[in-house]
Amino acid sequence: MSQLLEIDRVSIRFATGRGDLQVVSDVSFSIAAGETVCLAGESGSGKTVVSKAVMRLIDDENGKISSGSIKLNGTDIAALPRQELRSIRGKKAAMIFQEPMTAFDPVFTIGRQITETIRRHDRRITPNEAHQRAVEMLRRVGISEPEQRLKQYPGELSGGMLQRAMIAMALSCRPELLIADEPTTALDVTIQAQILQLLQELKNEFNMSILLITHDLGVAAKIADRIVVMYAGQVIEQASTAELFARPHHPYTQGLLQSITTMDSDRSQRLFAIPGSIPGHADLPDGCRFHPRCPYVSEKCRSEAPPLKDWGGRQAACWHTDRLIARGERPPAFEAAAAASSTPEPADASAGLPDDVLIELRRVTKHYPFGRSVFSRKKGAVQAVEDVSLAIRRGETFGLVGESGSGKSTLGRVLLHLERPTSGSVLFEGRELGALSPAKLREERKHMQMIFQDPYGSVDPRWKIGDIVGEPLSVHGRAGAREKKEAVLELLSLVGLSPAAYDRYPHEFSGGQRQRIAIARAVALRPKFLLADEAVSALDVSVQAQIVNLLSDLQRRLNLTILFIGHGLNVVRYVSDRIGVMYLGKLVEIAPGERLFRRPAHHYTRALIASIPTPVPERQQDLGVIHGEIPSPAHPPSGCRFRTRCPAATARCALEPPELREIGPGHFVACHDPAG
Amino acid sequence: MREAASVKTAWRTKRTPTTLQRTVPKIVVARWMSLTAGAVVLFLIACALVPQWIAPYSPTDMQADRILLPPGSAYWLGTDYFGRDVFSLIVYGARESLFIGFASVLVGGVSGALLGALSGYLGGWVDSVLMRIVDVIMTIPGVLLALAVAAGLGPGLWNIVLAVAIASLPNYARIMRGQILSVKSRPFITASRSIGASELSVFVKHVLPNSLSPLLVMACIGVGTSILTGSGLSFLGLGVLKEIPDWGALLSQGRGYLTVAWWICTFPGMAITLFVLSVNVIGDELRDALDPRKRRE
Amino acid sequence: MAKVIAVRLLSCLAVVAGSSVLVFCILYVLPGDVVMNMIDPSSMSPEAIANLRHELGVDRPFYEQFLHYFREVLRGDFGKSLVNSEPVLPKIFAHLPATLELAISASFVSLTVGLALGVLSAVHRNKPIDIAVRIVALFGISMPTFWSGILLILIFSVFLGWFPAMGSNGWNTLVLPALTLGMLGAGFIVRMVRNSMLEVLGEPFITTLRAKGLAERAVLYRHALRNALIPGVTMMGILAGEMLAGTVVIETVFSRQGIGRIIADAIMAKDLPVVQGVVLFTAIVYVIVNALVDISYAYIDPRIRRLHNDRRSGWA
Amino acid sequence: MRKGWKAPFIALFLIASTILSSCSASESKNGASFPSGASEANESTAPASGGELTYALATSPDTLDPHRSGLAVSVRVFRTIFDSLVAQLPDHTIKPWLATSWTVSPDGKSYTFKLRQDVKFQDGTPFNAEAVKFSFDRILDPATGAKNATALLKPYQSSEVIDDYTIKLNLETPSVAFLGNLSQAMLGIVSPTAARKYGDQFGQHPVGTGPYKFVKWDENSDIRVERNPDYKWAPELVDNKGAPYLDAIDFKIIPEEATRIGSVQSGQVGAIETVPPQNVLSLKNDAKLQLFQVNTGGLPYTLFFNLSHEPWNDAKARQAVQYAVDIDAIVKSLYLGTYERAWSPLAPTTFGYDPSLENGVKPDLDKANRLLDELGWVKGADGVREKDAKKLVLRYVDGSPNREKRNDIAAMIQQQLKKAGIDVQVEITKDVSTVVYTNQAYDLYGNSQVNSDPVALNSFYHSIAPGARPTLSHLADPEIDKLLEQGVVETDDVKRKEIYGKVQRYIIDNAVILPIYVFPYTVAATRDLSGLKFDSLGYPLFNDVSLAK
Repeated sequence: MSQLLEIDRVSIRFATGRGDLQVVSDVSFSIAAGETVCLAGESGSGKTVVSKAVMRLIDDENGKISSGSIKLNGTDIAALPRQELRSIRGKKAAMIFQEPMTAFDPVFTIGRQITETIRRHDRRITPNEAHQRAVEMLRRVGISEPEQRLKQYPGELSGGMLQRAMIAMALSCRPELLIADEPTTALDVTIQAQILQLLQELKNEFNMSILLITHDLGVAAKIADRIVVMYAGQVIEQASTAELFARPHHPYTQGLLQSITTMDSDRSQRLFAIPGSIPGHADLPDGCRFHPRCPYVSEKCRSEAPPLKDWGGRQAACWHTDRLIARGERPPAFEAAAAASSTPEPADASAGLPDDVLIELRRVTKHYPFGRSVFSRKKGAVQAVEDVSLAIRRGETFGLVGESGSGKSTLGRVLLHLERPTSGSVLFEGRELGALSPAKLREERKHMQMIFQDPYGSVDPRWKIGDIVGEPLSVHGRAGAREKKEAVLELLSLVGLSPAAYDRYPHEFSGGQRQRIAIARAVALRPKFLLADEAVSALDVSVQAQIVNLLSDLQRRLNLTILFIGHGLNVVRYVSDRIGVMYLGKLVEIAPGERLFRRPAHHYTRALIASIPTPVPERQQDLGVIHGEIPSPAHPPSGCRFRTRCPAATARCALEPPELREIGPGHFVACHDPAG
Repeated sequence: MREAASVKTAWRTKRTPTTLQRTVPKIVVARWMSLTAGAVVLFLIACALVPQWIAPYSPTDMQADRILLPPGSAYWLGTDYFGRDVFSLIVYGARESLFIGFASVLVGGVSGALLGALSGYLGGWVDSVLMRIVDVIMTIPGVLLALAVAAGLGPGLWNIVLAVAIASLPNYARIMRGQILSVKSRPFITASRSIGASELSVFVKHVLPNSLSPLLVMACIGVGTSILTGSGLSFLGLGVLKEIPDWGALLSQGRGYLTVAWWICTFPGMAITLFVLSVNVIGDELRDALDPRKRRE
Repeated sequence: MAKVIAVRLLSCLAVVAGSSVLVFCILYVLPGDVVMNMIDPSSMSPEAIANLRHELGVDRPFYEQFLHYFREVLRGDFGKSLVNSEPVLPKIFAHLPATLELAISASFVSLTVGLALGVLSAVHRNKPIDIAVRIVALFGISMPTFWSGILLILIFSVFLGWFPAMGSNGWNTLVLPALTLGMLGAGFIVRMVRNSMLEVLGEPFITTLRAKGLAERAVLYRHALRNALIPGVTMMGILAGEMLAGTVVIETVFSRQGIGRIIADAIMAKDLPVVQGVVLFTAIVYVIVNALVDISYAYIDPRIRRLHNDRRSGWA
Repeated sequence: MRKGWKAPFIALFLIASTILSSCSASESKNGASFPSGASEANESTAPASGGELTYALATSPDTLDPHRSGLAVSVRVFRTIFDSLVAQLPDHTIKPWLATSWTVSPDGKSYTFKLRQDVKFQDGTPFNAEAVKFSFDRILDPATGAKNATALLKPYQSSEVIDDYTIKLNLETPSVAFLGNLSQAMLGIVSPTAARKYGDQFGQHPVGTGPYKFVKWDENSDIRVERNPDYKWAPELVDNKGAPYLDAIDFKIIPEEATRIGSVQSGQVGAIETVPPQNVLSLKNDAKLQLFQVNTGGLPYTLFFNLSHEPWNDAKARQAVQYAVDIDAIVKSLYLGTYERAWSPLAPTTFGYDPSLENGVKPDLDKANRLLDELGWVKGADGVREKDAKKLVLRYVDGSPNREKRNDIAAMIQQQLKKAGIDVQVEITKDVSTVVYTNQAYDLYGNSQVNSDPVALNSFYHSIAPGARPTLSHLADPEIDKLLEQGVVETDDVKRKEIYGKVQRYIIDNAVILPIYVFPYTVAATRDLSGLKFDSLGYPLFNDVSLAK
């Protein structure tokens, strides 16, 4: 295979307020024609910078390629004068981005932006022809009514639709290389599956190469031929997808793979987690950049950086690759670290749960009315949560899953009475929260705490960590200053933070550490109930595992009841005793965790599970991708709300909303015709 | 889509270096404009506080035998038609001018911010009523409002302060309200509430402190604007006659001499311009320093 | 749609009425006496003064004056000047054009100069040209207008003799005042355009545009500028207010006709009907400009349009 | 100029009509423009006809209705539109104008005028006795809202139309000043037709018999008058008895000094009024311009003590102020020698002025301090004198805007009196009428009055009837009252002079006032203008004005 793109010892520097900062060091890899290469790594690894460097987009961000060459079809892009870049950009190589919502100019129509690209690269094409081509492209990427869509503005389309349009735009000039920078990260799993499948098809059809940038090895496994793993600005390993998954040659890759929660993760085992977090570009460690987190670390690692070495057609940059290969799959060092903290005992599964209900929702409905003003023509309500009843038992972890817009977060907020339900009631230990006075309710909050998705937004940036964690104690008037400090320090050590954190500010901490802070605050009052709303969704895989482990530990130690809301199905499965599936405001299925995954009854649940990209290459299959997107909760479909996307919908589904009914022990489903 | 957006912000913020790292070198190395502006403002504040240490002459000393002397070694910036030293006048005038600037911002800013904060935080009909009032005030151009107040209350330092303050109030109210609205919806506010903190304590401890930075920027620039409005009132004949006039009055009173003795009004004019310019530069700098998105770079 | 317009209109009316009431109250509460301003107190007997007061109706209680005034306004009668008995409405109509002329041409100067320099500044961020532009812009907003106006007269009328120093007839008398006021506005716009251009240039879609291979010119002017202008449009509403306010000083400096001077004189004389009338009109102008701004806002920014549509079709 | 202008009498003085020492021919014409001295004018070259003059005013007229106006600037404009029954020359003699002759009854209480028969109002209405009666009765009618005209017309009671062109005016009491007052533009004769038609809008549509017809008035911008081609009844004040040479005059209103000066320097306007002192000096050196300066008569700018306020009711305290103030320094600093210093309650050109007062009072700080010491005012730690735990405060009120630098005088006096231990509290207010006239909240307040007869003193120094509004000085001395009353009726000039001499000396000796300066009306014009004259009160006359082609 001839090499389409050859990146040779490229280093990239950025000019910042305090001088140059080297962000990428000595990166080399290549992509052959028709090949899909995945650049994988956590945030901060420099993968996006490399992808932007291919198009020299870093030039506009004060970055420059300080050494090395990037050859596309033999042309060295790194040495090209700026004017000539335009013939490469969009024409030979095209790019799609993480956030389709912000990647389009919001004030021009989709059509205008696509035709602009087409005509930019071929002036001979008339506007009419360009329009025709745009229509074709949209149709090709699976957008219905393309004529109509071309006239619409980016804000009028959904994320999935926009990503399709972005792909159409990128491919409109038939590039030889498509760079896809986290193309599905911002999308729901179901949509992600659709997009990945589309990319796969298009690659073959257009006979192009794809450089895929992702932090999700599951995605990589699904479409990549080869994977290049980056860490702290360097390539540390590259191999074919199968080889990499089968036998990682770098401890980091190994750690990454192991920290992914899979369908098979044993709930009785702690999740694997690489300790620590990725270093910043400004304070890189000497020697091997991974050594502070590495279980294999030796003196040599600390002083000398390992070169990228060939291992029979694949490469790895580690002094201990041979040891790694010799030891087999599981590094004992990780295991030891895991075992040291606590001995996990198998959680009580579905059978024999005590019928001690801690918190109960009774026919809860939450509507957000709009158009209430006197003059509005239409009145209505966004039906975020519709008639949901649910009981969470003391000591259990209840998982709640669903796409964005399914109402799961709203349900959580209503449950904590941060928002009042439109109708229905919430009972906490038998007391109806809605009936309590504000003061009583505040008192009750001691027992119900919450962890948020965004670890950056959920702590006040102007407060010191000590004050943040101590806030619940002050609010509920516990103890004097010294006692409070002691309590806070204890909490910090409980969540694995050093006492030094006490006087520091949130921005000095990484995402994972901040989530620990948030957790410390949540458990400060020893609550009975904890709501974890997407608590790990924003974190990198390695950190995700750390936090999940922490939560499980705390649950056991503090005897917590947890409602775990998430869209990462694997993680939810791992932590939850029972799982509820929500779709468009309705609870469509409840079942014990294992059972739900093994025997999903609702067609939506099935589709969700099928959409999960499994980080095991051999398992790749093209089944069960559901079509379409979740409808607006302001105008839910009649009858069964899922019927518009359901493969098994019948006439009855349109007329009659299905009720939840029990189809197995603790297994409820709201479907007229559940799958076996 | 909410989840997705937050994921993005999270990632973005993560790359932000710490405050200390990003501000200190910036200030030292590349910010000559801000440094100069800061020096100017500091000097003028020093003038306001201890004019007697800086001015070579008494600002009220009128001597008929030294009128209208051009700038020279004895009188650096010349003398005016009373025979007063222009430089000393400017130094002593700083107190009045800066007082107008700072006091009106304080009065207008604090009351405007309070109004906006109440409006934004309480929402509902309070918000509607307060914002309609602000809308109404906004339809009347600030200078006219100031003119009406100053004309009614008569000339007086506090009246000018009040006039300028009222005129600037709607802007502060609006900014504050917008700010409160955006802060109010941030997760850490919900977090604090979910802990069981009372509304008042959430508002005072979390919402308010996090809403203040744009207001600070505006206040900084507002100090300059107030001085300009004050000088406009002087021009329209509503200024204050004081033994030691403020810069606006000096400029306004001296403008008739522009062709005859340019230094009488030019230097006070330059003092105003320089000060307003400096607080604007500082305001811009503050805006950059306080805006998390700008800090990224 | 008719309903939307009706609502908009009603709220505009409410605001205008509100500002009228506010001014009425302010002027009523503030001390000072129109009658004493009108006459030579040394030559009139106290009875004659009392008679005059009665005639003018200023001796009646507040609410009576208030109700009377607004009843008359609703009938289309804005009353007469207390000072020289001139009917208010024709007076305003006679002076409004000159003020609008000035305000509009000054806005034009502000916009063209402000936009050009703002873009220049943003594109050459932190380069010498950017710093120069910013300093010039800062001067524009840091100089008292009466001072810069007099300087312009000295330079362009007295020394160069290019433009007349005063007056309000003909385009050439408009040049200096429009320039003076325009400089002020331009200063604000430069800052605004620069800030929002920089913000837009940091948006992800700019990377998309570059990745598509668009020429930098197209990226800057076709895409970035248009996005940057969206906050600028709101600025127009504020600018309109500033420009109207600025005319008070500018019209005095350049001896132009216009409502700025009328209202300044009227405020000082406590000539309530005139102040009321003028405020009503400036409020109307202000409200109209802002309504236009809202409309063009929706035109420029499809997101706003979508908001309207969504509101109608369901999304909050 | 809001106040004042009541009983007019004249003191026209042409101090400096031209600028450069090397006078050209056209300048000498101006230089000789004493109203009576038509002799040497315009013989060599006939004035060019046609052209428009732009004349910039410093403030806006309030109204062009002569009977309702209260402002001098209005008079400058409507003097071109309205004529009076008689005219007064600078030597105080009265000459015919619309009246050809007149007789006074022996008791001095009725005047019979014979009127010109060839005069028409600009709207075609014939001028006759009815019109005169209408005009004067209109002033008396409260519905008209007449201001200064009311005072000028006093003690007029009624008119009798004897025939079409003969009218008899009846007075309540005899008045020496009445005939002179009739020459005032504020007692001009208005067209009855137009006055009835326009009602209270007459001020926006004035119609008279004057040399110029009103065309339009754009508020705050300009007032335009054009030649009245039928005009042929000019008084002796001017040379050109027929229609004026100019096609039209545009009175521009330019309040901003710098703009006004700039507009004449750039040639945008032909002439501007009220040139500030500092510019007088520089414009004199401008080869493109000529400068006119006319001293006004009546009361100079005078600071009045409020005699009813402690401690200024004590002559000694006032005298201390008199000695502590250095008026020469004020005139020198602020007016750069372009204004004359005043010494008496009367301006030098006014009838009865006592020149012996000049240089009478000299600043003497020691004497001032001694006087205050004698009164028991002792300097405190802050330099301010105290007595019985009360500070020695002088509340000095002045109006805004800062006309003729009067606010600056306050600033200077504040500093000067500080040295004598007097704390001068200056209040500058827009609302003089309330502060001064209603609340009487001043110890010192400055005013002036353009006037032609010393009877003007009455309204400042005569005691008042119970309940009436006090005079500015609050002076109540039976001796002065008697003298002032004699002055009104005394027909013998020598005796009259004596009476007023006594009054003036009394006022200065008792330091009732501090006279400051005599106000000169100044005009700067481009060099192509000639024939600008001023009447006895210092108002410009445009009958003879022409523009060089």
